[in-house]
Amino acid sequence: METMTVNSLDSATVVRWMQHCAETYQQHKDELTALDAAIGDADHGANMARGFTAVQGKLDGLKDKDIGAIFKGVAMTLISTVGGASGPLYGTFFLQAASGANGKTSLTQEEVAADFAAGLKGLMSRGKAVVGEKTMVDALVPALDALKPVANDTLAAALDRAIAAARKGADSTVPMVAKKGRASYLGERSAGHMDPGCLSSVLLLEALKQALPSG
Amino acid sequence: METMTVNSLDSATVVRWMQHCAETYQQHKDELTALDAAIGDADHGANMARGFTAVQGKLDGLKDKDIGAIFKGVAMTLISTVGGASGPLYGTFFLQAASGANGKTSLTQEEVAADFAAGLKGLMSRGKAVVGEKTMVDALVPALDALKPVANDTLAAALDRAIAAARKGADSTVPMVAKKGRASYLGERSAGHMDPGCLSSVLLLEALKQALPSG
Amino acid sequence: MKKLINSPENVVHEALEGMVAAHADLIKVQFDPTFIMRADAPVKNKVAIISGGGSGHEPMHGGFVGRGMLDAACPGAVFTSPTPDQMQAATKAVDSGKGTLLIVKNYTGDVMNFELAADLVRADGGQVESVIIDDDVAVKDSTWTAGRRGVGATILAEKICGAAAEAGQSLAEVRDLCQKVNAQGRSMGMALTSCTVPHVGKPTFDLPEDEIEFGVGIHGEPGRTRMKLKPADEIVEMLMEPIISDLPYKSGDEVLLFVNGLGGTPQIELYIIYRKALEVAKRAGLKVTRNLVGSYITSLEMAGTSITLLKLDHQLTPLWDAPVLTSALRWGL
Amino acid sequence: MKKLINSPENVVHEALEGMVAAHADLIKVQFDPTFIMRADAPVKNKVAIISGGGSGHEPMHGGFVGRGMLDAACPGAVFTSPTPDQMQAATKAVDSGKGTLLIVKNYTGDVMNFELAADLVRADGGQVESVIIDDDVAVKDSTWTAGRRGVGATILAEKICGAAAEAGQSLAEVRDLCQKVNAQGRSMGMALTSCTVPHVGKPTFDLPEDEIEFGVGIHGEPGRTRMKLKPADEIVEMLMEPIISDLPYKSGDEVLLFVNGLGGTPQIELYIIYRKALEVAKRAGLKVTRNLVGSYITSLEMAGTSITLLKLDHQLTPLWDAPVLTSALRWGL
Ligand SMILES: Nc1ncnc2c1ncn2[C@@H]1O[C@H](COP(=O)(O)OP(=O)(O)O)[C@@H](O)[C@H]1O
Ligand SMILES: Nc1ncnc2c1ncn2[C@@H]1O[C@H](COP(=O)(O)OP(=O)(O)O)[C@@H](O)[C@H]1O
Ligand SMILES: [Mg+2]
Ligand SMILES: [Mg+2]
Ligand SMILES: [Mg+2]
Ligand SMILES: [Mg+2]
Repeated sequence: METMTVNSLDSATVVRWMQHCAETYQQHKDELTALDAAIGDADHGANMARGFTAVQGKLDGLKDKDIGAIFKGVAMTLISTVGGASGPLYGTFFLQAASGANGKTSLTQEEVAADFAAGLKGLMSRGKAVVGEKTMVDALVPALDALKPVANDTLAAALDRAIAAARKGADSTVPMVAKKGRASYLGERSAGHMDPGCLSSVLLLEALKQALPSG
Repeated sequence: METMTVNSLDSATVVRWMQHCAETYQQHKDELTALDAAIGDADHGANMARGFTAVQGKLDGLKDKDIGAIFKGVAMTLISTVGGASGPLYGTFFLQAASGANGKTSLTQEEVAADFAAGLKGLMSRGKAVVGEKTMVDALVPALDALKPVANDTLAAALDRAIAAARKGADSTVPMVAKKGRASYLGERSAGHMDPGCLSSVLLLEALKQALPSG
Repeated sequence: MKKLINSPENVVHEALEGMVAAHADLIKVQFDPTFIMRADAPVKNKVAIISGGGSGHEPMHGGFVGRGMLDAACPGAVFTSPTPDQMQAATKAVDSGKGTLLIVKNYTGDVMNFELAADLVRADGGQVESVIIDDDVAVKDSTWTAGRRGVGATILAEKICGAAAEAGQSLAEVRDLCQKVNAQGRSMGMALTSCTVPHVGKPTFDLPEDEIEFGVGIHGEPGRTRMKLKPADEIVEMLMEPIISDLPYKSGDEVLLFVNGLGGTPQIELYIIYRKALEVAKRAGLKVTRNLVGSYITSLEMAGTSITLLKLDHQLTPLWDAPVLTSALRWGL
Repeated sequence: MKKLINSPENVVHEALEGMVAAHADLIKVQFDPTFIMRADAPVKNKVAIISGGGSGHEPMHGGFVGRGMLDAACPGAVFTSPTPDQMQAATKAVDSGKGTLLIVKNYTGDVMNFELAADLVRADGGQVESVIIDDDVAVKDSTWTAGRRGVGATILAEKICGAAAEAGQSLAEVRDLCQKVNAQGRSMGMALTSCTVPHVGKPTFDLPEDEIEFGVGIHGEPGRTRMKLKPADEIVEMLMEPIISDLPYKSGDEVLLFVNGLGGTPQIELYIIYRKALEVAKRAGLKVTRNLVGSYITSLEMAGTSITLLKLDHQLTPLWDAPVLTSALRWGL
């Protein structure tokens, strides 16, 4: 059992996280697709749902492994089922996050923050996008920044900050003209819509928050 | 100059008839096409307009000829410009009507009736349709029957009878299930619409009436 | 109406200008009267084969003019049969003295115009035969009606007779062969959407978002019945049933399965149709030994499909396989 | 949504089943991971050429698998790039030891997935090169953006590199050739209608009855600008201008003119487009010595067209003319 003040992430929670992801992307499929229809090609919802449904199918085989192995399994599944831009990006995120979690069945809050930062670094070097180009990076950079522990922190509190920062980052993409990804083909016409990948990033963090043992 | 009671048809009137045809089919193009769209392939208006516009273009070269030659010129023009079912049918009508008018610059009312009857016979043997099969034959048979001279007749009066009979015949096609032409492919679904060829036949007779010297 | 055209009047003429510019190695085009002919016609010692019909069914027929298939094609206005002077002029241009076969789809207009054309050619001393294709099982056949329409089997007849003519068969032989293909071929089609005839400017029929027309032809004419949209597999069952239950297929027969798109249907859907049609054919004991999948006989931009089955045999299969070199069909050359 | 499908999830799988059944003489299909390969692959002593991308663009790429063109094609979900394991497995299946060229259209997803695939292949000890096609002048090119999309030139590159590989050229030579085709090719497209992605169920964008999207890609993404419908000739002028004014054409150049339909556009309209495009090319002093007219790179049932110009020369023309035997393109065999 977890203590009341959760400040670590264990394998079981990671497995629950992935289960919540499968549910949330299924639920928000149409919303993500609608955002992608406006400035992309109307597949982001289907891509994320397909990928995390496949991840869900792999969880039985992963659930007794260490977090590094679980992240690696998630990464490989996303890479081989999502396709599009988001597949390699989220896949790389988990692949890079896996390195620091190898052999560990529990991560401290500090380790979570460092691990996710490594994941984000991988994602950004794969996609070559920086903040302000209207991609998921606009949600993830401030979010993972907010995840860093502060005094008297809990993982739950840190995640609340991260989710808020991610939502703010997502909102900030609305007026932006896209410089990366499919939306950039629209030029000025890409302004006025939220980047779909930002929403899927927010959902990813929310699913983790939900997966934390209540306390 | 014509006398007050017109009971013959001369070359000049035939030429005017053809001019009125070109105008009337242009005017009623959409109406004919709408009827053909319901139970056919939406081209009867365009077919008739194209054909009689081409006839109009030939009139300068025909206007000094005898009626047989004019009818033959009209026939060949319709055959080579209309296409579809109506082209060979109206073309054959004028071709057969031409035989009795060869060398004549004026036809008596009796001759008109006999000539048109010959035209109709040709049309019917080309199309192999009889009354009741939802084709132009349903307008033309009663109309040309009504054209036959009666006591104290004029051509104008005969044409009024013919037009009324043609209209009645056209109306009679509304409930019919088509047995000939493209509408027959619809089976029972062809019922409830007037045959487009009936309307073009009515217009043909009305154009002749209009062409008669006023008196 | 949204079309990539300049004006409804010029559609056919401009398209033919573009077509001949694109395929000058294969075809020539004549205007007034209008026809498309093989670049190397007349071909010595070969029966000439001519077909024609309204435009709007491309690639039929112009796309099938070339070695091993048609010597000439006569295009009418959109959905309107060509006029006899076109076929007369085409015959004059391509007949090498061995006679001409006219392949005519069974529509009243086409039949009458080709009949008149045959009369004209004969009056000029030409030797001409006509075969009327009527393979559409959507239409009840009866001597009291206009009979069945000619649809998909037309292309198969053109290919097979073209090969026979190329092989030196006589006019009578090629005519008999054409009749055989027609007798052994059956088709059925359905539409998801109407098409818009350029000079009309609006769809020929209105079809609600959840309904389809069953038993359509290729001129935007409504079909036999309207029904709710169904999954592709059910639609295929409904298309195949009347084809197979009609003459002349029996278990063990070798057949050619032709899945055709009506113009606005993407190829990915045609393959889904083909997959199921093959399954249904197999279930009926038919051996699908040849196939054709693509949009070959269309109805402008109509979305929909038609299926044609042709019973093959030792005579027809090699003629189907024989080389063909046209803008729409080519193999072996 | 009106489509001839059974369920959005099964579209690609069922279509591939139908496709391989129809073309068993030319291709084989593997599932999980999914790819289409030449029936006779691996071909000894030949560089393997693999392309891939989202489905919904048929016949691209599966229709170009066969002798003289692609060794394998990796289809993703509709409008979604394939995953690296597909390219990895395809490479394993078709590489004869002479190395593999990956032809990739410039979309972020495709680029990253093919990049990952190349990493995987190299990790397995395979020799692999990638060329990214980015010929779409509708998109402003800049190192600060995702760059131009890959569209029509992709097919021309596949054909030309396929011929070079067939002729025994090395991996480096075929890669350089592919880069040359890309450097000498330019495209631009426009849409009359949107398309409907099966799993979405409604049109990606709404377009009023009198408006068109200009500068569209092939994924139903909106174009650069929306404008009133215009006559075909004006649309062609507007498509050709940015193509010709961009690099690298000059008066006297020989070019290949490729007029492509986006899926729902009838062939009669493509020929009208071709006619005018030819005129505009001539006016610019270009000699159109080769052409391709048809729906080869599509966006489901979208109505619209794209035009591609490729500058030819003594190296490219014979490679274009070389024999090809695929389900969508075939000549010389
Ligand atoms: N270069 C990039 N770097 C980071 N994120 C990117 C990049 N390109 C695209 N994205 C993200 O991917 C999302 C689109 O994903 P998705 O729709 O699944 O793939 P695709 O764009 O290939 O259809 C965008 O909303 C954006 O957030
Ligand atoms: N066998 C026939 N006999 C007489 N009239 C016919 C016959 N078939 C068709 N028609 C007439 O032709 C008209 C259709 O003409 P049109 O639309 O121009 O040609 P198509 O039917 O070839 O498109 C029908 O409305 C009908 O009146
Ligand atoms: Mg997308
Ligand atoms: Mg009609
Ligand atoms: Mg017609
Ligand atoms: Mg995508």
